[in-house]
Amino acid sequence: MQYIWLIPLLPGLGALVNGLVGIRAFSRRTSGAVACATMIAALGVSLLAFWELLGLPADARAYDVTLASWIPAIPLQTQSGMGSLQVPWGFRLDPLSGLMILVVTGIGTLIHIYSTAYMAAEPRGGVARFFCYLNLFCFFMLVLVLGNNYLVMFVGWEGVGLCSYLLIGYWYQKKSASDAGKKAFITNRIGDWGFILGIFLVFYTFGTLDFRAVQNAAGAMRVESAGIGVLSIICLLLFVGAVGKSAQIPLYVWLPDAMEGPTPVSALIHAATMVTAGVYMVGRNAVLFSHAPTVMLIVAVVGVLTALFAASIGLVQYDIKRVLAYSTVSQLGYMFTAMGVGAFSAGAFHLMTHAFFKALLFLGSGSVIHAMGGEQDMRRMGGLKKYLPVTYATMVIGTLAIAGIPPLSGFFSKDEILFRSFEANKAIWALAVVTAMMTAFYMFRLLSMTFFGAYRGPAWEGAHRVGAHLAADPHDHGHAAAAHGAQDSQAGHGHGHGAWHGPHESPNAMTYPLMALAVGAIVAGFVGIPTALYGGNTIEHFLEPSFTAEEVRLKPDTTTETTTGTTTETATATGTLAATETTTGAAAVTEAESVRSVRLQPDQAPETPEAEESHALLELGLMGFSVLIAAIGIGVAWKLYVTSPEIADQLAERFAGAHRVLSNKYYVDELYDATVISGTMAGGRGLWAVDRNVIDGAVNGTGWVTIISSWFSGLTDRTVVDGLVNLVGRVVEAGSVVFRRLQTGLVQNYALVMLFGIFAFVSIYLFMRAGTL
Amino acid sequence: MIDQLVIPLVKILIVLNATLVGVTYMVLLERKVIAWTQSRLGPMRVGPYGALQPIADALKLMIKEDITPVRADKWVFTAAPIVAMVPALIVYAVIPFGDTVNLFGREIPLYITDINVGLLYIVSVASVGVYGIILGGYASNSKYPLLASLRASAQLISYEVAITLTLVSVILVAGSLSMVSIVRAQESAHVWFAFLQPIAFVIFFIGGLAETNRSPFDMPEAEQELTGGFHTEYSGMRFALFFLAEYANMIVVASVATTLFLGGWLRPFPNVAWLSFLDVIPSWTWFLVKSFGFLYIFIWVRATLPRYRYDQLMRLGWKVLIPLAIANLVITGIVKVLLL
Amino acid sequence: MGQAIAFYTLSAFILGFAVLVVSTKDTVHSVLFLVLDFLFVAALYVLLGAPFLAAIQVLVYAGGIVVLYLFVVMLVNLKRSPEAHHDPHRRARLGFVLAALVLIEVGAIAAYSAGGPVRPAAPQAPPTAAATAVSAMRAVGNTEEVGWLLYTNYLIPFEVASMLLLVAMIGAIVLAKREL
Amino acid sequence: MITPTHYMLLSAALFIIGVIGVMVRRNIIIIFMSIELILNAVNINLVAFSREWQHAVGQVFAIFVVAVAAAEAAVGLGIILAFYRNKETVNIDEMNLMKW
Repeated sequence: MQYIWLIPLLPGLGALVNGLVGIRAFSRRTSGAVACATMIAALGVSLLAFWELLGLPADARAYDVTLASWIPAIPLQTQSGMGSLQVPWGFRLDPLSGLMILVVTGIGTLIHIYSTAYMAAEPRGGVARFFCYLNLFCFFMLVLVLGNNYLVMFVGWEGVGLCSYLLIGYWYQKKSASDAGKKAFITNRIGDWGFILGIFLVFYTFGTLDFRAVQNAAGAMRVESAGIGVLSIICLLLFVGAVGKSAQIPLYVWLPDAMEGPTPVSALIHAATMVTAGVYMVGRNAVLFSHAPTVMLIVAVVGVLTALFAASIGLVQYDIKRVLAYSTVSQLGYMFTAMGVGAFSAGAFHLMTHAFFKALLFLGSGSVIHAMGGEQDMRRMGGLKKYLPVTYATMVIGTLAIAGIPPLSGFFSKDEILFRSFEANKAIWALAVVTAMMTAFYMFRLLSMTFFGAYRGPAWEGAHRVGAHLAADPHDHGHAAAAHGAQDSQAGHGHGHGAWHGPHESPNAMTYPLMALAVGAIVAGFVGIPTALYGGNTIEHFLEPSFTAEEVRLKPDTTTETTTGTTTETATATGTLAATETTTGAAAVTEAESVRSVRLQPDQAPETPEAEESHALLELGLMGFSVLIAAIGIGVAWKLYVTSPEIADQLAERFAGAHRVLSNKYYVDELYDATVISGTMAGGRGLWAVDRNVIDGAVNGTGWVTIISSWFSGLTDRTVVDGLVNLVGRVVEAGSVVFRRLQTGLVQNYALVMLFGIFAFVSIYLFMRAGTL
Repeated sequence: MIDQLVIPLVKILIVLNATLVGVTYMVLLERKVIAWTQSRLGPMRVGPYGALQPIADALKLMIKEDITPVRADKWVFTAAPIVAMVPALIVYAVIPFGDTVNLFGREIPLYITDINVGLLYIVSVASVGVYGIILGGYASNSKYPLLASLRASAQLISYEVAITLTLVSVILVAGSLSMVSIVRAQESAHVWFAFLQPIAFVIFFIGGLAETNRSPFDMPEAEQELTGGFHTEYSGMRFALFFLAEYANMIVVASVATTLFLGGWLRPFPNVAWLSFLDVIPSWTWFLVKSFGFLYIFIWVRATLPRYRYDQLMRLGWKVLIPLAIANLVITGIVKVLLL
Repeated sequence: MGQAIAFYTLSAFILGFAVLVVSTKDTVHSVLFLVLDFLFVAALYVLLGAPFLAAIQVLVYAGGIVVLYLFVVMLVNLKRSPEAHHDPHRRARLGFVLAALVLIEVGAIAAYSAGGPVRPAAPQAPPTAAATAVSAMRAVGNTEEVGWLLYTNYLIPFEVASMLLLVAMIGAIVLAKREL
Repeated sequence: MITPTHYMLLSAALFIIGVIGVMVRRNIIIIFMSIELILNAVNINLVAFSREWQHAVGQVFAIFVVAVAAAEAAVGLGIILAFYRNKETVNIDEMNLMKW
């Protein structure tokens, strides 16, 4: 596994080639081929590495590669005296990063292939630029997930942020796109600020930035159940970073706007991989978070609120990609909920399954947009089933998966989360279930509005009039055409001016990835069939080593001793890491949950067979309930948007206020505009005023003072200094009248002076000798 | 007393007289050889086959009126022939004419002295010889002699450099500055240095011709241009001294060449045993034979080759002989360091 | 005794010719006296046991440098006497007097020191690293000794001197040539 | 007995004669020759002490002095020739372009 550094490097190489040579020289096909080839190679290497990882014993599934030293040893103050900040370019392959590289390279490869067709109409240089960015993104994402310390991870973290910015603003001529890019970048900055502060604090606390070392050190610390300790602060700061990157409340606003980017970008970056980096990061620091129950609670609450909030907005959106964007935010909220309740494996599991079906949905929507010639408004679609059979089929699979219909992948991961949150906190579970229903609803709303019903889109040349009521309206038609044209001219996207021949199925390069992802969306869940369904819950066991500290796993007794030896008496009752403590303790649910997660080790769980059985029953019951909920959501959506669409409008009218609020996304953007942005602007203006008046005034004042003083200085210079110089000159001139007579120009007179010198010295010598003799 | 005073004095006397007689007969030899080269008879009237011609010439020159030009620098005009003659004669002090001989129970070396800077001494003294020519030309206060003397001194100084460099090559091979040691070195090396240093030998020969103002380098005495050269204003005994000095210098060059390159007094193949019957012949005879051969070649060259133009002469000296001599010296040094 | 006679004779000639060099009106005569002076100095070197240096003195000074002087004297064909113009500011007499005073002083010092410990207590060993090598060489001869020192201890000065001569050669050519 | 003092006195006398030549004569060629005399005075001293201390280093330095004298003569005579070509004189009193 020495070669794992190749995994990020291959896409990086592709980016380099495409960036340096491709933009100038490569054809669309060549640059696409280069990008896809590097990604396929990376996927191959990843699979090989993953295979080797599986070959290792479960306890030893971790492999570190230090590629080069990066930051040499710099002495820095830490909590425990002077530490040494030394950071290598180190990569670490363990179950969690192994899972991530498979997701990134696998889905990345499919999306690269998809992009070759989707971006085919772009200008040549633009395609190379697109693939350069996309490869660069994969490079940074792989660095992020493979990095074995915080700083390397941060490099990847910032890199994917940069690539996200570049790709959102890919159509930089379009103001909304470049604005969205800036919004994403700036919003992420807030999160990164928290992340880097967290890294500082990690170094200050532990004296190292290596994940494994930090985990081990943190594992030896006591759980901060009572109040806020340093671990809590670290986790809070890291969570701020995660919130920014993974678009949680209150920093989610950038993600819906990020849909301005090309659809493959939305699929890869803003659904499958980058936005899950926050989840991954929390998972990476599972040990730390486990020791900070308060923060865990915050994570869970933020996660579930985000899930609910985004899902409710998604209910009424009409832009197909925005619906999916809010869905993504909502699903990310799910993952954070899982993390917050200590179900790190479940979160990571959902991350994986979500990557498959959300990428599938996004690519499907891309296919739809492609088919509609750039149209994204679902109100102008409908009845596309017959035009896009493959897309339709795969989209159905994706929708069923996200809705949580068994046996598709979403079912297993989502139910794992629901079950674990039910165990942890009923309120959170309740909110999550509501979200699940909403999810099922809005997804089927999307499906229905897009593929069922009558065609409502614009007419095309020589077409039979479908969806006549819209097509017949010349105004609307003109508007749609104008919108279409505008899209073309602004984005340079689409099928050329006026050459659109109606909705049609996408080329193979787009449909094959859809099919592959659909298969993934079906089968990805089978790695995590819970024990209640007589599955092995393989993924949980597989991932578990990544979420626990080594000492805890390997040497529970010594850890217990040292911990109990060093903690106060009161801590022994509630907060120790005693391996034998069970959930029957009187401690708060979250706290108990968090403690449990630390040593969540099946072979150590001392559950009796009866307890296990009741557990399984409960789990089965919850599963049934959530499937029921999803079915209700699907049914309502079917009713409202397929069988009797008029009810939807009636409902919208009846609850006009609520509808308006939801349509306007709770006015959060406006709120931010009014508070944060205008506050910042006002502050900026104020500072500018200060700058203009005070600082410029001071500078100008200094300038005036300088001018005046220099005038005096010049006066002094002319009179005093020049006077002195002239005086010296005059004196020398006057003296020279006498002394220049020495300069006769006669060589022999000069020799005479030399001779006189000899005479003088000989005389001195003579008289000194005369004294001694 | 005898060793320190009498024997050296006797040797000096013999060498001086032999040299002067040799010089006079050298003139006769030259006239005869050139005459034979040109299918003439040469001097035939005085004595058998003109054998007494040198004596007659000497008498004629001695009894001729000695004229000093009015505007001449008298002291210098008088001193110049002496200055020319003296270096030519005192060089013989270090030339080894032969091996030691046993006379009246004494081991007597056949050279006046053997100083350990012998070769340097010869070069130094030869370099002073140029004053005779310069002063003679200058003191005459006449334009042809002045031009001739400037030419001569430029020529002598130029070729002196090349000759000195060849001598240094020989010194490198022999490892000594002493003339006797150089001959002994050739004995122990079993080979004449003419074969070890052929380039040096050729350069020395050409330079020797130029040093002695011999044809084809007899520019200072070019009758057609300078009406006889630096001694145009001289007559009688002073002229005779210049004349003798020139021939004495020829013999010096021949002797030095013999000593340095042709094995001096050594018989041919001194290390070949079956030739040892040649030891019957006294060593000085070998020296004389070799020197005579050299002198004969001088005369032969004069009879054969036309005169160089002055710029060609200088070009040959500075652009051919000196670079060649330097290259030869460097190669000799490298070979000596690497192989010996 | 013989050495003393030789020394005083040579000294007399050296000083006498030196005075003639300085005082003679005719430049050419002056040059000739200089040659004679040099030859006697060379003789003094022989007396001091430095035959190699004597040969160098004759070869370089008499045979080289002074010939140059003669050339220049002959080339500088003066239409008027070189001593014709006299600058009134020049203090030749003062120089003469000062030089004489210095000579008297040096003589006085010598006279004072005659009985004093001017000589080192014993001819001390030469203060060089190559002392043993040199003493081994001394048996061979003066030339070898000088050569040995010149190419070992004083190799760098020797090379510097050769560079100086090269520079002087080029400089002389540049200065003397009418058009380059 | 001839001591180094004798040689020093001879050297000093020769030196002073040279100095007087430099001081008094106006013909620059004579001045140069006087300088040669001075250098020879120095050489006599060097060789005398070389003999006195039985060490050849004095002679080595005398050789260096000879080399320097040769260089000096070459350059100096070159300067004289160049000057003569310009001003038709070798009188040092007429070489006064550097005066005030």
